[in-house]
Amino acid sequence: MAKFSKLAFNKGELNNQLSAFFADLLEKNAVDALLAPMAQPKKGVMQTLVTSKQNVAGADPFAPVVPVNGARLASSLTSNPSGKKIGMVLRSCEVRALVELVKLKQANLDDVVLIGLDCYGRYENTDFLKLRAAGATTEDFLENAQAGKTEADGCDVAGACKICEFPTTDNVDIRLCIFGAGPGTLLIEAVTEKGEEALQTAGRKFGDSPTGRAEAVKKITDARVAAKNAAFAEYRNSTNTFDALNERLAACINCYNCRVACPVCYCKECVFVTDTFRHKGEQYIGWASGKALKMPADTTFYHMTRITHIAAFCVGCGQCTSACPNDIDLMPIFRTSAEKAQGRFEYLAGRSLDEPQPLSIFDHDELVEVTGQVK
Amino acid sequence: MNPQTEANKDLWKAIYNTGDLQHCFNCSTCISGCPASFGDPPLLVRNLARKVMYGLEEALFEDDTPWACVSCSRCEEMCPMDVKPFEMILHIRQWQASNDETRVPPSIVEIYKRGYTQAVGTNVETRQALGLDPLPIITNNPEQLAMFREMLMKTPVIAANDYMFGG
Amino acid sequence: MSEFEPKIVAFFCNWCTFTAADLAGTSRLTYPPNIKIIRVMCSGMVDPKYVIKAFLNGADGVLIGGCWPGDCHYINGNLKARRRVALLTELLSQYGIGPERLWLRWIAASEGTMLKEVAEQMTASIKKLGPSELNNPQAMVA
Amino acid sequence: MAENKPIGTVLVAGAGISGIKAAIELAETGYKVLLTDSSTQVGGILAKLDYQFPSDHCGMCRMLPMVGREYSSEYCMRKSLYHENIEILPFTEVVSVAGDAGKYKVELKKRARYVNSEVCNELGKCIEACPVETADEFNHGLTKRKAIYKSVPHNVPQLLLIDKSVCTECGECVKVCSTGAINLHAQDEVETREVHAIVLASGVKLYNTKEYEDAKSYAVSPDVVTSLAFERMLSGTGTYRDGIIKRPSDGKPAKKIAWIQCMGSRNKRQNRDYCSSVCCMFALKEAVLAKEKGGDDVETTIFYMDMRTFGKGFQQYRANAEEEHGVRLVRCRVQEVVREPDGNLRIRYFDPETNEFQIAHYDIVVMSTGQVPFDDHRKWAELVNGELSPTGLLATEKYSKVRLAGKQGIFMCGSLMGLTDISEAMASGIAAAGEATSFLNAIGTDKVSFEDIAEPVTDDRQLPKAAVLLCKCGEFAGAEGIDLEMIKNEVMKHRGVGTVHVVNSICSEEGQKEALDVLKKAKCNRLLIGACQPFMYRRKVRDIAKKAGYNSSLVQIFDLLGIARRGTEEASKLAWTRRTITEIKADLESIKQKPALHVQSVPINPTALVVGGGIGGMHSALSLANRGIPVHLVEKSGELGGFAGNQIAATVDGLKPMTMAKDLKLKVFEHSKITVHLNSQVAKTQGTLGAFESKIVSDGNDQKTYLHHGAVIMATGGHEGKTDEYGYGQSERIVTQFEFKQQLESGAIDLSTVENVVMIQCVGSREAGKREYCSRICCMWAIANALKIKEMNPEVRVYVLYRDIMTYGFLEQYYTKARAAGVIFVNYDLNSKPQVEVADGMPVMRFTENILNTEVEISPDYLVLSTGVDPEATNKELAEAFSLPLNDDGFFSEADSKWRPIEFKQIGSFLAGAAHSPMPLPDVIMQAEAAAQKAYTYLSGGSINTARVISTVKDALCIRCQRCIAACPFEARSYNAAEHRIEVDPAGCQGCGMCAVACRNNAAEVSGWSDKQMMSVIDAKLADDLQPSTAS
Repeated sequence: MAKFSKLAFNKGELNNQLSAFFADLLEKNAVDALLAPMAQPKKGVMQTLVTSKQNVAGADPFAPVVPVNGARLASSLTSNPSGKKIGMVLRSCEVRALVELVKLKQANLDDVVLIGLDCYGRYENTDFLKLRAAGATTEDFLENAQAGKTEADGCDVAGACKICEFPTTDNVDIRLCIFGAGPGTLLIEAVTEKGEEALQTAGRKFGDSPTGRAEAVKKITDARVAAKNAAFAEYRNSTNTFDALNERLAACINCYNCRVACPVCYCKECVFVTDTFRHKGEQYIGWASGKALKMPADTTFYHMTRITHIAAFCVGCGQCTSACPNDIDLMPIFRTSAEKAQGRFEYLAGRSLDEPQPLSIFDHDELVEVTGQVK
Repeated sequence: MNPQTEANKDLWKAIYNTGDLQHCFNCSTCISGCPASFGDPPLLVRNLARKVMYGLEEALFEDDTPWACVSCSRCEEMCPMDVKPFEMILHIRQWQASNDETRVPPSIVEIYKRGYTQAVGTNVETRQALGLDPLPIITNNPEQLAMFREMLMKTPVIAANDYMFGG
Repeated sequence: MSEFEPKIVAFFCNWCTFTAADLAGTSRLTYPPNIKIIRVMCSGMVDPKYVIKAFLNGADGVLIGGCWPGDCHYINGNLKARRRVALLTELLSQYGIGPERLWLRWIAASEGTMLKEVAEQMTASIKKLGPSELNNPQAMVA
Repeated sequence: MAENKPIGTVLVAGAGISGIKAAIELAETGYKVLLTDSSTQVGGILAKLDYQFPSDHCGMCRMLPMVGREYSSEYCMRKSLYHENIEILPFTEVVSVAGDAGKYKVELKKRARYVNSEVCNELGKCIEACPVETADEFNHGLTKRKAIYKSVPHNVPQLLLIDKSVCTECGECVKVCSTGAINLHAQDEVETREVHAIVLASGVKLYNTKEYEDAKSYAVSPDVVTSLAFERMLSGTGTYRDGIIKRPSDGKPAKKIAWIQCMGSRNKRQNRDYCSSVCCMFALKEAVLAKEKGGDDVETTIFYMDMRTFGKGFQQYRANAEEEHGVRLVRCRVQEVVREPDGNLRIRYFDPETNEFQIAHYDIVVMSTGQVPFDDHRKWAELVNGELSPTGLLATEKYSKVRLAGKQGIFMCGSLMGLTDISEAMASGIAAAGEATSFLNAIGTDKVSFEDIAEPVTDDRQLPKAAVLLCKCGEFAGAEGIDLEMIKNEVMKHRGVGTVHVVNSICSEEGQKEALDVLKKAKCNRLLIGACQPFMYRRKVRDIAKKAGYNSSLVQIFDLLGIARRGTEEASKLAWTRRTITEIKADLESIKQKPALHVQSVPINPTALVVGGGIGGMHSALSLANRGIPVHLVEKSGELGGFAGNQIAATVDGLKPMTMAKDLKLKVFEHSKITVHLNSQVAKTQGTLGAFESKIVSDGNDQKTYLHHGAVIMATGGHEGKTDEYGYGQSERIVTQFEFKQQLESGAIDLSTVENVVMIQCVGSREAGKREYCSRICCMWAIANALKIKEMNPEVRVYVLYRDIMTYGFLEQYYTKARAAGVIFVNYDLNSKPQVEVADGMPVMRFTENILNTEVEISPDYLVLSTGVDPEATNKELAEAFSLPLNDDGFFSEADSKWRPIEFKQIGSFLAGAAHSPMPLPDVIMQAEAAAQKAYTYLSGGSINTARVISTVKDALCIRCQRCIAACPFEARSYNAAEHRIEVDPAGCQGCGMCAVACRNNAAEVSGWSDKQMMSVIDAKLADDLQPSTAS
């Protein structure tokens, strides 16, 4: 039976209570270090790594912003493990991306205590800074979001978040639950023994019950799924030829920033920057003969290839759209492809650590329809 | 059935002592084409061989099916292990007849009497019509018939049951 | 322009399908010249990039020929190829290139006639489908 | 200068698969091979089989060399076979053998084919013109062929020949032949060659229904076919190109098919008292294929006596055939097949399940025909004046299946030893090669040095500049030629082309000289040659290029004749010329991007590690040590000899394992090259071929030693199985076969007091959840014990309860001998198993006598259980130590059950004997010799030349996601945790490119097949043919 421990807070006290909780974790050595979103000295909220309790004061995990997908940071911290036990406060798209990275040997969760957050969505980084500058607080955002309103003076949460059907986190040790928890209350859930043990060492008491959480989660999820289906249908009807795709990608300058931001694009150097794609002059002339060759070339080729590379791992975090300097909405291209690719192999990115990734396994008698040939 | 009590393991020496019988590996070739196996009860040469091997004396003794054999010798032609099943059938008949005179078939009495089991030489007119001389049947030649009967009397089955043959 | 002659890039596995093509050649089974044969050591060696490159460069169809499951000289190359083609058809069909333009067929070394049939069927079916949208000079090659 | 010893040369007579395997092994070790075959094609029976079980597919190419793969052909063997050290002489017979060991003069008669394939361009016009039609024996008369014909439909090049028995010499073919290749009056040529050793691999004559009268009552209609004919009906190139199985008589699709087993075999009456060993598995496979190809509504029935599934994986295949594919097995041999007026085939049989007669009708009846071995053996006995054994086969040395008795230097392998299945043919081919190499080594012959002419070091940074040579031989002048001049001008303009030159027939001496001059003058660094049959002249062309200073990996040959020939009919000459230009440009793009590749020389530690000191392990160790290879022999127990060597005094077929083991132990301990490690076990092994390091733990004094070696042979053996079934353990009168044999030999059993002995076969074997395999030797153990009992006291009644008696091959005569001695064999199956209780210390049994359909009660004096063979328990730990795979039954899993039976997937590790699967002693010794030979091939050179085309890893790009390791089918990649990087085993890599595709950013790449190259070839192929190439 899931174990819950209540964290009550008066108005304006959420982050202080959370900092105190994180401080307990560190002080009582439930974890040796903690990676959590914290307010930066100047402005904005970024994931911050701290090892002692006095540095957690700025904790602001529920701030509606994810400047960089945490999976990438978790990978750097654990692909060559530090030997220290690290608590990580991540949202569902970050955890799901991390699960895929673990399977690609880019991260290792043995000494990690994953702390999952309920998520109403995130603003684009620039919008968030603008709102914070105008005095918006995390608690305001949570209250409005609970009432179903994420829009605030002209800005709204990212497109990916509006259609994300995973508001809560799985494969985590601890969950910070705010869905359906009512004002002034937050429930800390121990999901695994590791989580429970960490909470007990941090002195948490269990026994509370998450009244109304299931319905709240269902409500949010159903709304998101409906939005997703509509968005996918709209995308698929509008962009069903290469011509339409090229139109969408018209502004692309091959800066490959979407690759840098993507948590599951794990190559050290993308093949498109290696010498495989450093062509000779005669080749460009060859391609251009009789045609009009847009330069830089290999744009659609790059995006199509990236789709084949990560279709099986894409968790729909939307960082590609956020990262594009020319505001190309890449997320629908990748999420629709991912849904079809993962669907074909009954696979779901981030669902489980021991589910083999689609292209790493094969079977003698499967997919007979691909060739359609009986022996 | 308990072979230790109800079987005579040397029965085969009494019935069919050529050593061919043992080669049988029950492949059923003999029975799957045997004309007598269509009968009811069917003649199952394979099973007879088995009974001899086990030494099931009574069962074999009361078994009438060996007499159903039409001696087409298909089983002999096709038996892969050269068991010569047709020979075995004849030996079983001999063994039955020599231990139980009711087994002596009336046809032997006919042979003793008339030299043939079936009426022979009765188609005189048809042969004449076809310009053929009549058949030289043994009954027209008494000394030969006598020599023939003397020879038969020497065989164990007839010698043991001479009363049947007007001794 | 004369009747549309489709260009089909064919990746043939060196062990089975390429041998079948050789065999078709020597036993006078001529197959349509639309098939542009590229020899690869195994159908498992065909990288999704090659298929995308071929379509973006104006190929009207791509045919991958491999050994029957169990025949592969490298034991399971063909099975991996089959998964990749399944993935590729899912992704490309959104943009108009579906299973009718991307074929994977098992053609054993002794099946010269099968190769001829597959080549003819594919050429005919793509001729009916018409050129791929990327195969016209005006298309901006991205 | 050491007096130059002659290069060891071996005649391999017979190019079936075992002959080919022996030839390849000898060639790979460095000896010259003369491979002859009486037919025109290489492959023997296998050329007709498209499908082999268990994969129900081909896989023949998996027997090509792995390490020295670039010295042999790297394409499907149905096309043809090529190896630099093998000279293939098809349509050639050995007429006489003179001289003796080590110095044989063999007379070879090359029979006239009346068609000179050097010039024949296989246009096939002669075949069309030929008026004579006759039955094509390749398809067993189910199809027709002409007097002039291609003997095998799928060979490239086609060795055409004329069948003079039907040819009317009308000359039509000569008229239409454009190259003058046909000479109707060609004569046989006889040639004498000197060889040092001979391997006989001429296969076996197959029983055919025309020649033998016991087939008369079955072969009553064209729809009654032999199993080989049925294979042709299944094949894509066979009788029905669409592969649908039709009745030969009227072409109706066949929906009901029956197989009749033992056609011609197990027939004492026709004095063929032997089993042909392979027909049961043949029939099961064909039945499974018939259903898969014909559809689920196809009914398949097999009439059999014993379903002999004795080999590794055979029993599981049968179980799968019955359960998954619904193949019906009926234990009844039928007497005849009757053709009904409507063409249906009627079979009457006695159904053991219902104990009644059944009549069934079939569309096709397949006769599972076996072997008729004796005449070949007589022929060879005369030729090499060898002895014949009492069974009528060539006599072999004791314990050996491959060494001819009393004939030093002559060996045999394959189905000449008696019909064998493919894995045995492979093992025997390697073993024969092993014995031959030992012999050649002993008589001091030399090996071919694989160093080619020195590989010129080209400066890779030079701009690529290609020389293009187009071979113009006679027939281009013919009608369908392409315009070479236009090609020359067009290709000259292509960027990166140094020169284009038309050479006259590169296959001739002058052509080659002309080419050499052109190349020297042109100062290019790459060469592209358009010739015919590229694979024929590959070596010659490479040597010319090297002489002219070109790196041989930058030489590419394309089939100009093939392209030209395809353009004969419909397309215009101009269209085809332009297409040829596109092809040439694509090949140019490919070699322009290619780096110069060099052969790597991998140092080899020429030491071998043999795990397991049984008879198999000792044999491998001695076979290697006698050829100068140091061996570490690790045995976990305190003494050598293993199960058979220490505990079996004699076997029924006259072998004395214990005496043999004593002799082997002596030789092993005396041998300077062998170090024996008793009471020792391998704890951990790392490394690859040529560089293994094993940690040995000896519990005697608990110290660890580290051994360095280049190869591993797993000869861990097995022992009698355990059981707790049928009351074992509750009475000392219930014993296993081996215990009974011990007690019989030691006199602990006094047979004079014994009346009845009952034996039960397959105890805990061939049953789901228990040993699911057949242990192959327990039927022979049971029969041996039964014969021993009858010999010591004929009065004892012996019953053997069996499911299938597995006396395959010539062991059948022991089964006959046992029955003749009065042993009663009673058949049982899994749902009517015998019942055993123990009453005051004695077994009391009840079993069903299935023939008489009655229950039998008996309390035997002894109940003997055949409990099969268990793999060594330590296999599990060894599998982890060596990271070698085990199968579900606990035996080691070989790389390929058919084509690489004694190797592991990981190059450098081999297995033999009961480590592979339970087998009789002669087979253990044959596999041990084969494993030793495979190890010797790699270890003998001190270093091996890897292939040029192998995978490389660019560490800078590699993110260590290890996807390439899982993708490699040959386990040639590993993650070096210490150095945190991916390592490629250059000898193990086969260049298949699967790692390159698994790697997203080309950190893993196969040199010679880079993405850059492939994509430029795609560009070139898609460039418009008609468009004159631009200045680029």
